[in-house]
Amino acid sequence: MVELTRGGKSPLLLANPVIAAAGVLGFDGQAYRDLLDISKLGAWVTSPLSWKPRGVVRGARLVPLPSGVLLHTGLPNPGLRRVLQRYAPAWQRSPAPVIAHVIASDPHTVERCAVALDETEGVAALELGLHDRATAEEIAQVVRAALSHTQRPILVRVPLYRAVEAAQAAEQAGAGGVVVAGPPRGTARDPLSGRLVGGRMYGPWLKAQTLRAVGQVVRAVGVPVTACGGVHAPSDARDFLDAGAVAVQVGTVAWVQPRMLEIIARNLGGLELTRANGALADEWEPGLGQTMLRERQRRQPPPPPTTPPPKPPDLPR
Amino acid sequence: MVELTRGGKSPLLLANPVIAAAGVLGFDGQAYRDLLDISKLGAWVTSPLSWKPRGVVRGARLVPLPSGVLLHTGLPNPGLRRVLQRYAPAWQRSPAPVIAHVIASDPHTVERCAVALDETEGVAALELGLHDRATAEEIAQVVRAALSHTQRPILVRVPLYRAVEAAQAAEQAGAGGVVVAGPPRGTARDPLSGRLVGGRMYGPWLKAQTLRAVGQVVRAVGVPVTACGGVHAPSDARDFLDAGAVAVQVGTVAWVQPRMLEIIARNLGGLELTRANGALADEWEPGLGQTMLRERQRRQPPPPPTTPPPKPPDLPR
Amino acid sequence: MRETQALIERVRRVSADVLQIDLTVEPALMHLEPGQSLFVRPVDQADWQPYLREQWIPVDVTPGRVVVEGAPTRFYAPGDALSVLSPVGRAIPLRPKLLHLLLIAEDALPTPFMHLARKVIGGGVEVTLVLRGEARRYPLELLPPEIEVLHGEADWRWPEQVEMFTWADQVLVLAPSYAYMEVYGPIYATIAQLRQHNVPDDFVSGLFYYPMACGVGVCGACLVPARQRITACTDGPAIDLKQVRFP
Amino acid sequence: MRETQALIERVRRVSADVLQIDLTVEPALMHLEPGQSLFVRPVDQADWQPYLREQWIPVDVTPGRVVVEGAPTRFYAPGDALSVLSPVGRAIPLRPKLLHLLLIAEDALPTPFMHLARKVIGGGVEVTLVLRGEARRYPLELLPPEIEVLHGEADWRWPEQVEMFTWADQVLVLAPSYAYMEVYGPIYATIAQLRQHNVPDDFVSGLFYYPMACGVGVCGACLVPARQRITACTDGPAIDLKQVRFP
Ligand SMILES: Cc1cc2nc3c(=O)[nH]c(=O)nc-3n(C[C@H](O)[C@H](O)[C@H](O)COP(=O)(O)OP(=O)(O)OC[C@H]3O[C@@H](n4cnc5c(N)ncnc54)[C@H](O)[C@@H]3O)c2cc1C
Ligand SMILES: Cc1cc2nc3c(=O)[nH]c(=O)nc-3n(C[C@H](O)[C@H](O)[C@H](O)COP(=O)(O)OP(=O)(O)OC[C@H]3O[C@@H](n4cnc5c(N)ncnc54)[C@H](O)[C@@H]3O)c2cc1C
Ligand SMILES: Cc1cc2nc3c(=O)[nH]c(=O)nc-3n(C[C@H](O)[C@H](O)[C@H](O)COP(=O)(O)O)c2cc1C
Ligand SMILES: Cc1cc2nc3c(=O)[nH]c(=O)nc-3n(C[C@H](O)[C@H](O)[C@H](O)COP(=O)(O)O)c2cc1C
Ligand code: FES
Ligand code: FES
Repeated sequence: MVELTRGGKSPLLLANPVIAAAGVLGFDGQAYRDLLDISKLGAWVTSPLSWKPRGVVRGARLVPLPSGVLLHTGLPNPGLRRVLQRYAPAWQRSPAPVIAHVIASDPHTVERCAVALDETEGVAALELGLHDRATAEEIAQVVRAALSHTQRPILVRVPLYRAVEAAQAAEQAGAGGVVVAGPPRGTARDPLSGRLVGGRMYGPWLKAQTLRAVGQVVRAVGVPVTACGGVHAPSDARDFLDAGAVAVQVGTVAWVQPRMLEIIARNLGGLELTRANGALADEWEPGLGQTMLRERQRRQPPPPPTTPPPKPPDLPR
Repeated sequence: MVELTRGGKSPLLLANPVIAAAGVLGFDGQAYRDLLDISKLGAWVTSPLSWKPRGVVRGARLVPLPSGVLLHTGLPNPGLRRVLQRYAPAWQRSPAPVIAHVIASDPHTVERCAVALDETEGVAALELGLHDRATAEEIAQVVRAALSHTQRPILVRVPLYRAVEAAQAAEQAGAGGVVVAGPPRGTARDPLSGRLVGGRMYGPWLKAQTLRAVGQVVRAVGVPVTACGGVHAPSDARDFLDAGAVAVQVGTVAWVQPRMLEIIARNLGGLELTRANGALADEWEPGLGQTMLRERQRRQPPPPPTTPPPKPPDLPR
Repeated sequence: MRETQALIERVRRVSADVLQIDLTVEPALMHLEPGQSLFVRPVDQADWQPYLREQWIPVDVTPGRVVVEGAPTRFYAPGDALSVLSPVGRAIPLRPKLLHLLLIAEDALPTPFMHLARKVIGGGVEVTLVLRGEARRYPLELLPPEIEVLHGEADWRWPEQVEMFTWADQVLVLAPSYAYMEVYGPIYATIAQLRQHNVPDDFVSGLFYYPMACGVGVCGACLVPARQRITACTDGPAIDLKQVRFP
Repeated sequence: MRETQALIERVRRVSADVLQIDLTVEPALMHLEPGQSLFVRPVDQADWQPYLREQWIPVDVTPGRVVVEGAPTRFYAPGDALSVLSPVGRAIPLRPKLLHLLLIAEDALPTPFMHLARKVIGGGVEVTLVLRGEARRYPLELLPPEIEVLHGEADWRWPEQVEMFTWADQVLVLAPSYAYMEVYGPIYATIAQLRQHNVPDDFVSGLFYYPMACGVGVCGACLVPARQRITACTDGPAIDLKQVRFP
């Protein structure tokens, strides 16, 4: 079992370290129902929830980037009460644990959401989504608001650019675990309208930025770290575990290859055991470069004899 | 003329808003001498300089990313004294102004570099390179150290992730202009050695992150802002000027198409004038989407008459 | 929605702007209804470029074969294998007792009308296609000969509009995605006025082809401005303009 | 360094690991010396993928034509146009009065030796090529017949080494880039010991093909560990192992 949160009234334990990220499977987890067996996943995170309904933004929303996209939607959702009416029954039936993503805009809203979700069956944990500029004080407030109104484990998703500071603030306020990181925001020119638009950025190159942030956060906090951002293949997921994460959330690769979520989950399913035996990275992934290096070290030619041979005649100078 | 710095003893004025970024043309500006006419550029920035020599790091340095690379070198340079001995004559002969990039590790080092560069002919300005975690206090110290030991204009290059805070600190300490931003760092697995390596990240997708930061910094400071990161085509450069930058630095696209630096510079050469006449973005770049929108607005069909026609018979329901 | 593989059989450049690709598909894909499309990427897309799947719109569906049509974007060659998610979207809803179908394409290739037109012509429906602006560059020889085409130099004037809107039992409108609001809004307003704000359900629909990311209604990339949540990928491409909130 | 265009004329897969591509090049490229290479990208690289140019190593240079050889990386087809920066690197320096040249390839395709071997064989030099580890998979029929090949199952033993190092006037060694230090270090140590730490200049060189970014010596991607600044792209590929700082 993978322990996603530490301490608190109940830890979040998952059978598999691979999780569908917020927004990927919608509110009911059914988005790719014909393409993906979610019982193979460790858990899935709901689309972001707020107490009040949020509408969709106007204007361009999707701009292609080299090897990626920029997407702007504005976190549309019908408000928590309606989401619970419509989708809580699906959560109870879900074959994988459900983590509810709460938009952590202010302590009061978080409090209301926490109360409502605490009473809802089928919610394994809460993930608090921080906005990009949340200060340590704001983070402390929303985490405490959640902790004092629910028994569920609390994960905090921190922004990429301030991952270490935000994760430390979340840990100090009592969060059971952190998710590194929310995707960065960018600005791009929409090729259709000719306008500059802002939005979140997604793509496989995001992995390197996230991997660095994960490595830093793992060293800075004591609670378990879940990696999120740029996982597009099993090898990406393993790199994050190598860097000290206990689990990974997987997102936009579903757009390209929906089944990849399941492939990553299957591939990493047996990982815990192997790692516990002290195996090296490339022993559970034959073909990683280190194997060849060790191979080479094994078949080094015998060392030269310690006394040099007699100096041969007419050696060129 | 483009004004890259404001206030101070002498402003930095350039004839063209396109500049070769730190490290791209080496210490002498000669890297692509057969491929690129640097007299077409507004200026070029030297490879980073430190007071003491810095060696190259061991191990993997270049990891391909989707549409980009991660590169790690460790800022190797032979130390400022030797750089001046070897390259200062080339700076004096340079057909484009030379901006010396100083690694702003601490005030004492910056001071020594500022003194030496102040005495060197052919240095148009200093660019202070901040490290990723520089605090406001550290920034103030290095900027003041430079200002009190040189008459040259001072640019400060801020890290991407903390661009606004760092730019504000630099402005308050008296910097004449800011460069947004130093490339972000990431971690990736080197495919050849199988090891995780850290380094700076480069690629065209960087543009969206930089463009957002530039937009934010432009609103946050009063000094001129130079954009740097992800400029790979003339249209990229124009987007940055649209977002409020006065100039752009161009870097890694030289690896793919060395001549692109010159193409961007030529393309933006006439820009200042056109913009001063109040032209819209797409009037100096036919084909941008906005033209089509305006086209459409022009040929809207005449509005329907205000009284509806008589109700026609047998209207389907 | 299913994931299958398809093979490119032929690539024809039928005009400067239009490419037709013949695909060999699995039997499941033969049940595509007019309006439904394919969400495609090369099977061997090791480099994540382009990142997103492309939406390919069928113009003809016969047993084992789908012909898609579009503007040439990248290089495709016979023999290329594709990963296909399908069906994307709903069949275009047709009004009961449909006899006169009016199709309006403004500045956009009328490709999304072709599968529908072929099908309803077979059922005896009269189809008129109005090509405006850039849409006039569409090669007429690609159209079934039964379609009446209004394809003049002149703009489509108010009396003609009234005539057509009165003649038609159902109207479908198509524009490029950046101009939906500006094209669909005035057409809807005109019809609403004509019909004294009593427009029947599905009488006039806009086709919505926003750039898509997920194709399954969750990511919000293709949300149509409306009171309820309408996503073009699952509720479209044809959306009753009564439901749309124009600015 | 110049930027020119080249055209792919033929693509031959000569074995599972080796591809040969014939390029039509501009006359400027006919002066390539053994050791110098091309820095290549497709002319029409709208998608920035792969991001960096590839280093292509000639095995044969004749008027108007360059044959390059390497492991197949991506799909290239006859007719593709390429942007070429060249020359990258220096000619491999040859020792005066060279008669016996020893080439050692360990775990790497001996491609970078081929242009040199062809040229010096023409001048009467005797060439011996030692293929070790993965290098033994190289198809022998690609080698000029004059080359003597040590290509056995068994490892290359100390007495043979002594014999070869004694026989040779010059030694060039090649390994994959992640293993330069581990391969070149021991070979240099052995030779230094044999020659009582009195190794002549350019007697034993390693070939360095680090992944490159700029190709002009500024970016530091290909720095060779040494006391002075040595970049493989401008000072290499052959670097005198006397100058290298082994760990
Ligand atoms: C994955 C994801 C995708 C989104 N897509 C886009 C997008 O592409 N473009 C875009 O502009 N907006 C996007 N949003 C929403 C965006 O972050 C803002 O909520 C919204 O755009 C309002 O704009 P703002 O200028 O107030 O943004 P900001 O300055 O970022 O403020 C956002 C507000 O949202 C609240 N918030 C709380 N939790 C979160 C959270 N997890 N994520 C975001 N905001 C939170 C905060 O209280 C904050 O006040 C997305 C959010 C997420 C999480
Ligand atoms: C464009 C560029 C490319 C570089 N390439 C890489 C790379 O790919 N990988 C990598 O690890 N290192 C790279 N460096 C150098 C890197 O930033 C560090 O200087 C070096 O790696 C030391 O590692 P650190 O862990 O102390 O890094 P950091 O924690 O970033 O500390 C870097 C130290 O360098 C000093 N510094 C001052 N100015 C700068 C500046 N402009 N840039 C960087 N450091 C500055 C600071 O005093 C700081 O203490 C690059 C720097 C630049 C500017
Ligand atoms: C369809 C979709 C919708 C998303 N919506 C949200 C969201 O509303 N809030 C949020 O914090 N993250 C959202 N994300 C981002 C994911 O939670 C996650 O951060 C991201 O997808 C992980 O990076 P990756 O896509 O590279 O795996 C969304 C992602 C996808 C694919
Ligand atoms: C060859 C090369 C070397 C670089 N070296 C440095 C450096 O030493 N210090 C630094 O701050 N930036 C360095 N950079 C980064 C550039 O100054 C600049 O930030 C970056 O190239 C701009 O982004 P772009 O490449 O997307 O245009 C280097 C860039 C290149 C291409
Ligand atoms: S494409 Fe994602 S909601 Fe339609
Ligand atoms: S490739 Fe840039 S220094 Fe050699």
